[in-house]
Amino acid sequence: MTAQLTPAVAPSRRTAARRLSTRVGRVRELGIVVALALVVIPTAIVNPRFIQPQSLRDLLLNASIVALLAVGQTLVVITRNVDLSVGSVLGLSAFLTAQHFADNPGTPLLLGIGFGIAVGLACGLLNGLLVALGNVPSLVVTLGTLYVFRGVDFALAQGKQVNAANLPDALLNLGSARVMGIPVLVLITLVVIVVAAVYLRSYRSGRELYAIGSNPEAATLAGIPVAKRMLTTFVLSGLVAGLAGALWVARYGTVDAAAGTGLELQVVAAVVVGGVAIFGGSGTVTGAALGALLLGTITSCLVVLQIPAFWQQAISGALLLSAITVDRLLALRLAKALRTSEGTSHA
Amino acid sequence: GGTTKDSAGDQTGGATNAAKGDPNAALKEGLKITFLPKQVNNPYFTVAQKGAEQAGTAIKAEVKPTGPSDAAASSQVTYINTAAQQKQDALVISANDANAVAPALKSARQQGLKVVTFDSDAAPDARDVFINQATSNEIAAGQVKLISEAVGGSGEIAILSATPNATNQNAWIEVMKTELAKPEYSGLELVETAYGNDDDQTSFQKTQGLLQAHPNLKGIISPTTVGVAAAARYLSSSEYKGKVQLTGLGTPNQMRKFVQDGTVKSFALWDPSKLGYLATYTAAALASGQITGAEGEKYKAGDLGDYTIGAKGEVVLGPPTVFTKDNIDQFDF
Amino acid sequence: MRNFLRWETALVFLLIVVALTGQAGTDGSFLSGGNLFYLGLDIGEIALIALPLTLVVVAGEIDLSVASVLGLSSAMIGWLWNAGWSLETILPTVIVVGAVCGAVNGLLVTRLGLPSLAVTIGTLALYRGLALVVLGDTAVADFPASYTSFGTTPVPGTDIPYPIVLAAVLAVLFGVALHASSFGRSVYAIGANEEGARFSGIRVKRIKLSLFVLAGAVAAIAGIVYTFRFSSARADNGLGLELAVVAAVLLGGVSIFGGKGTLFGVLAGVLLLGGLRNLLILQDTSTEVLTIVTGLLLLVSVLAPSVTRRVASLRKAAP
Amino acid sequence: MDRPPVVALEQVSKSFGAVRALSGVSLELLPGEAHALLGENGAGKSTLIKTLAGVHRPDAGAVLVDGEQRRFSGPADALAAGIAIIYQEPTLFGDLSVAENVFMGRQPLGFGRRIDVAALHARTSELFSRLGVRLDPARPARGLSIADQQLVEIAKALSFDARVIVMDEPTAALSAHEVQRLFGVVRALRAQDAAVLFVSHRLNEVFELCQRATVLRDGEFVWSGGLEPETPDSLVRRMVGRELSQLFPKEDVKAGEVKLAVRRLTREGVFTDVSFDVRAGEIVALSGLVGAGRSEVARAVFGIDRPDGGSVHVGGRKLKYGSPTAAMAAGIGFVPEDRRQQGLVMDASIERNTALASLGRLSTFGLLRRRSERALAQDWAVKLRLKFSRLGDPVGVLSGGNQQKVVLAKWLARGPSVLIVDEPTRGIDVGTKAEVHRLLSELAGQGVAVLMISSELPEVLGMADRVLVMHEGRLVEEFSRAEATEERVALAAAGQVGAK
Ligand SMILES: Nc1ncnc2c1ncn2[C@@H]1O[C@H](COP(=O)(O)OP(=O)(O)OP(=O)(O)O)[C@@H](O)[C@H]1O
Ligand SMILES: Nc1ncnc2c1ncn2[C@@H]1O[C@H](COP(=O)(O)OP(=O)(O)OP(=O)(O)O)[C@@H](O)[C@H]1O
Ligand SMILES: [Mg+2]
Ligand SMILES: [Mg+2]
Repeated sequence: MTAQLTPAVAPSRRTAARRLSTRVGRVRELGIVVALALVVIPTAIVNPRFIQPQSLRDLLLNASIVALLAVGQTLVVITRNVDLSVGSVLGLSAFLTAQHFADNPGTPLLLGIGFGIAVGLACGLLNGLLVALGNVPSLVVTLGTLYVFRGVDFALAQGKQVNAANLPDALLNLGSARVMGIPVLVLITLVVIVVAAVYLRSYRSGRELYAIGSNPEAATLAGIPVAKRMLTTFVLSGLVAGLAGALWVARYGTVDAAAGTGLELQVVAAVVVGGVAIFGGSGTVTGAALGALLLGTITSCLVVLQIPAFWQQAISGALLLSAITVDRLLALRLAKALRTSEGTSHA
Repeated sequence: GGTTKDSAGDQTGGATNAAKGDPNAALKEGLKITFLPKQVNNPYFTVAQKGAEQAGTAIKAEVKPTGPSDAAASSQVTYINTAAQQKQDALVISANDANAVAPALKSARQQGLKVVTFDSDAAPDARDVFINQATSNEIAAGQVKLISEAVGGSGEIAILSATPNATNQNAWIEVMKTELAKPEYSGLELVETAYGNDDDQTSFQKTQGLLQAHPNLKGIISPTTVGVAAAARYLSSSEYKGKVQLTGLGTPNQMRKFVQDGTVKSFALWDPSKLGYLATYTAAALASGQITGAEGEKYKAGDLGDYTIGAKGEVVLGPPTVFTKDNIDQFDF
Repeated sequence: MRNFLRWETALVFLLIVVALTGQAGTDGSFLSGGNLFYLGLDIGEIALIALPLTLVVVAGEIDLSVASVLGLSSAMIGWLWNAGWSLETILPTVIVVGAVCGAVNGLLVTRLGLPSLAVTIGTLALYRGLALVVLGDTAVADFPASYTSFGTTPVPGTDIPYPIVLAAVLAVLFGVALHASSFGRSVYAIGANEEGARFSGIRVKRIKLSLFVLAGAVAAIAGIVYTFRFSSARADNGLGLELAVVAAVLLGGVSIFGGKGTLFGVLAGVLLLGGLRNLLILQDTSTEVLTIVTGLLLLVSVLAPSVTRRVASLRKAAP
Repeated sequence: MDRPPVVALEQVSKSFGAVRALSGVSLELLPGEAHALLGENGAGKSTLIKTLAGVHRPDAGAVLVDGEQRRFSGPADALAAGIAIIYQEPTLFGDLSVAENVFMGRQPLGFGRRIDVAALHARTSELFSRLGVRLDPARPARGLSIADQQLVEIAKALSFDARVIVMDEPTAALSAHEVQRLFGVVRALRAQDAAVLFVSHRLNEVFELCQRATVLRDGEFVWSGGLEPETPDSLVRRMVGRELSQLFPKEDVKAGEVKLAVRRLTREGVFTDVSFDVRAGEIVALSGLVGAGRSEVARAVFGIDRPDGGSVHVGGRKLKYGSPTAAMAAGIGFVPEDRRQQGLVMDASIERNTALASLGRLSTFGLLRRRSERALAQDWAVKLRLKFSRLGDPVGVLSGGNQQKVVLAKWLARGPSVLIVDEPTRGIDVGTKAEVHRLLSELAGQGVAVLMISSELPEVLGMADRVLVMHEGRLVEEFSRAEATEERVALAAAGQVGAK
């Protein structure tokens, strides 16, 4: 009876709201692209060298390792968890991979990288088991393993350093090689981003990650294997951090036990700037990767623009804050638009 | 009123050593010496530590390496206090911050510890002797000379330093600037000083930034082992290889590859293990009463031979070695 | 609630174990006055910052920028001192600046509804950056001994360092505020159910803002202590300290989700972490072991209650 | 009725710590029947359902599906066995689209096992049209009204094509219209031989829909049988164990001066131009369909939300916008509709919850007087006949009705002059309900102005001196006690204005 009483305009109002919401949904990533343009274009005008191929390649290369970690982190954050140990996992994997290559000069490239990935995977598995089976907050667990993994790293390294001279050329070339002008490391990162993005968007278990983050209790009730999925995300995050560690060796050539110290905050910042909700349930890996690119680009721009060294950190901090503020204001406007366009149209 | 800078003038300076040393006293056996680098797990200090341990074996002293895992200004203080607690005979330390460690060192000295600083000094009144790897002048002038030779005497150059607060770095940079003001270097122009924070990745990216910011850059001086390695690594894989020259202070093992592939023509460094060796010998000499740290005192430091304590309690290891393609393979550290 | 009380008992027990084994393992030097003095000095700043941070975390938020505020405060002391200000004006000024830093965090969190984790990661970079802007690469060290001696000498006739006296006084104030006042009740309610607190007429935003301001101000005080203790004002003072403080708070049994935890637990956590560190260094344990032990303690702090719960339920299930 | 049960529980027991929620309860669900599960608050209905759902594992007893004993290790197993559940509390994923909520884990797949979004939306729309719901499948579930959330839950349960559908108070948030649609669907399901287990505190619904019923009391099985010979009174007797009058009509009190005056209050897109008065000694009911905006008005009056226009006056003085503190200072008390989220701090003790709104007056110089706090809680627990073991226990372990009493105690402890109660008896059993009504009536007798929001017409008609009716965010009608009839109020709520 009330259904017939609902004014005929209601559906159109609702579709308007929906169109707005999908549009703004896309804007979240678009916003970062715009922000990137706002940073790059003025810099390029001041210093045209900034957009030469070598410079662009460097930009992408610099961002690629943080972007990789941000992809893994996104999987975890979407389920309302966080993995603070990624910096330490990267460090451990980087050192062990480098040492493996140095100790076994004949190691095939892929095998060595696989070794690094396996190290990361083992760390991720430990995190995942503790969080999923112990049923304890991931922030505390991974803060704990942040220390533990780094400690193990130090213990194994014993103050040693692996130098480029001890690493096989195949590995070092990987760090600088290009395919069609695009650095291989960037391509690897892109592949990981695409795979993760498709998985999150179009696969059932990917969607279940959003469900878990959105409402953990409801996820259990809906029959989603919550513990298993969370374990998987931590394993994946560890795996990606392991890969990033191996690539770190290829990129920088010199590795000691301190590699990647403090990287976790950069990664979390990239994820947040990329529009992934820190309390789970929404966000994309593309956004997170773009977030990493934006943060990296800001750092580079400040150098290129010859901003005095002492000002750079303050400015990038301020820019990070403005990025999340703008994002939040957009979201608030969307909420208000939804409210006024939808209003009392429910039957 | 109030406590202002001007009203606080009671700073004391210079080591005060009342007692006189006995040059003929034998080195005591079984001395307990704490070796405290800026940071454990830092390859440079790992090499220095080897030297210290060698010296320890030679004089039958117990050398105990310890230290923080981060190079923050204050993190050494706990270890200094602990050494005092443990009633060690001497402390060999490379200070992260000349002032931050001073109060703790002073109180350790009051409790009878002999304090020898190496590599990076603490406030002079807080230690007995400072083992200087080379004088600031020697190092800085050497670096400027190397880069001038590499770039052919003219062009823009930049410096890639460690942290903005590193005492020795800043001292060298100051000398480099005065050096560059000399007529023979009038062709060189220092355009920027960047800070890589002694972090590989940061140094790497700062190198990139320097090259983009200064299209006409001809050379980079990086007087820090981490920085010079990162910069070399970046240059060797970029299109700037061979076009932009690099020199600095680096270890031969780290730099070998880049010297061989032509990215770097020459760089310099002293042997860190000799530094550790000398510092430990000096500590033993102090603890045995051979010397007190007063200017002019002489002592023998094992294989390294005789040394004399200079002004302000400083001992200089000797001029740094310059490494080139021709000699680099003779070194392994 | 009872579970957490149990964790605090466990902490005290652990403390006693550390003290006794330490005493035995170091031939008595661990609990000697001299060593306790150093131990007190070492945990001074962490203890100070942990106090307001406990309240922040109980209210369901987090502040990662505290160590940067400490750095900024230290840099400002150096800068203003060089500019010829008197310390009597400098000290209140930097505390106000710290409070302002906290207020910026608080306003971003309460007015815009941004997650505090994200905000304070941003201000962590910003405040440290400002410290560098203010003081650059210089270190200022020529402070009068009358001030720096507070950081190196104990209270006459005892082995108690002055920073600990300050921390103890503040601990009493914060303890009363959290556990015996209506303000504290509100803080717990906000942490446990923010919406419910708002529906009970609690001024959620105002209280959260005040907690961030407190955290900023106390971090600035910790910056003063730090500067005089090392008689060195530098922009990078206290770099990375935030993780140590957060670790201590969590180890103390405060739930990262808010609404649970006690100040007593946190102080026990600070003591345990500091004591263990001190003991391990005294016994020449390597740094890596120190790092690993810190991490393991954190893991135990969250796993232990969960495991005891499980064991308890298993025991009940078995007839 | 000779056909074997699809699902049966045999002698099931379940305890939470010291609380024995179920002891030796049996239940049989036959194909094609709608079976009511009845009992007071805390009788164990939800616990029984969660046992059936695989959420709880029974301490003793067995769950049988098609006569075979099954051991569910989690909700997934129960779903696989063809048992779909609508839980008492909505279980939606706010960030995901409505369609994904309905088909989570069972999304239609296309090429390469990827989710086929078009098919997903089409199938959701199909389900919605069966329920007569107009919802966009692509919109996010966040922001849906409680009624719409409930409807999505129902669509989700239907989507399983389950043989057993369990509904734990599905109608608590629904108005008559949606209830009828739901009943139509349930009847269609029965025709397809599905079994339906139905929980509701509204006995008229039970009689309308169900054929058989099972009654629990304090976790124990009391009775099971056909509803044919039963009457509401007889069922209540079985549930409560004694005679009970179902409603407690309000006593007449002479209305005093205007305590609460609302003038042209507006919040864009939610409600418009709402004006009314409540006098001392009066109970004014705000009636309307779910989603009409009643709760929103209450929230704005209390200062939780900031209105876009209009004003609120208490005792003649204008209230500050958007400040619950100001509203409380002026003497308003507000019992919100969602006690879990808004009314209580579940982990905190009974004592602390009771004191939460009175912290100011329980402290001197900001320091809390523990003894006064405890005395206050003790006092109100006795006055409201709260069932509890210790004042230090968390309110989370209380049954729903007793939790509601704690919310009431929290506000009554302040001695408000204006009391707003939003759905004060939602999900509350008949016995407790009568007590709440007695209490409200008593308060009015003492000169408190009461604004009551309720979706239950009998409650509105029994308790209110005046009935205000809202429709789509506007006040459309006002009835005096004498004028108000079930039919008139319902018509006005549906927007048929002028039907007097
Ligand atoms: N997770 C739990 N932990 C402890 N006690 C519980 C838990 N769940 C339910 N109980 C207790 O079990 C008893 C039965 O609760 P249940 O939710 O099954 O009642 P109900 O019949 O559904 O009541 P209502 O009509 O209020 O929904 C109550 O005393 C309740 O306090
Ligand atoms: N949790 C919520 N989030 C966003 N919007 C909501 C929420 N709850 C209700 N609304 C919206 O507010 C409007 C009015 O809802 P309100 O809850 O005030 O209605 P009501 O008449 O009180 O019904 P109910 O009995 O469900 O409380 C509805 O159109 C609905 O879309
Ligand atoms: Mg129930
Ligand atoms: Mg309502």
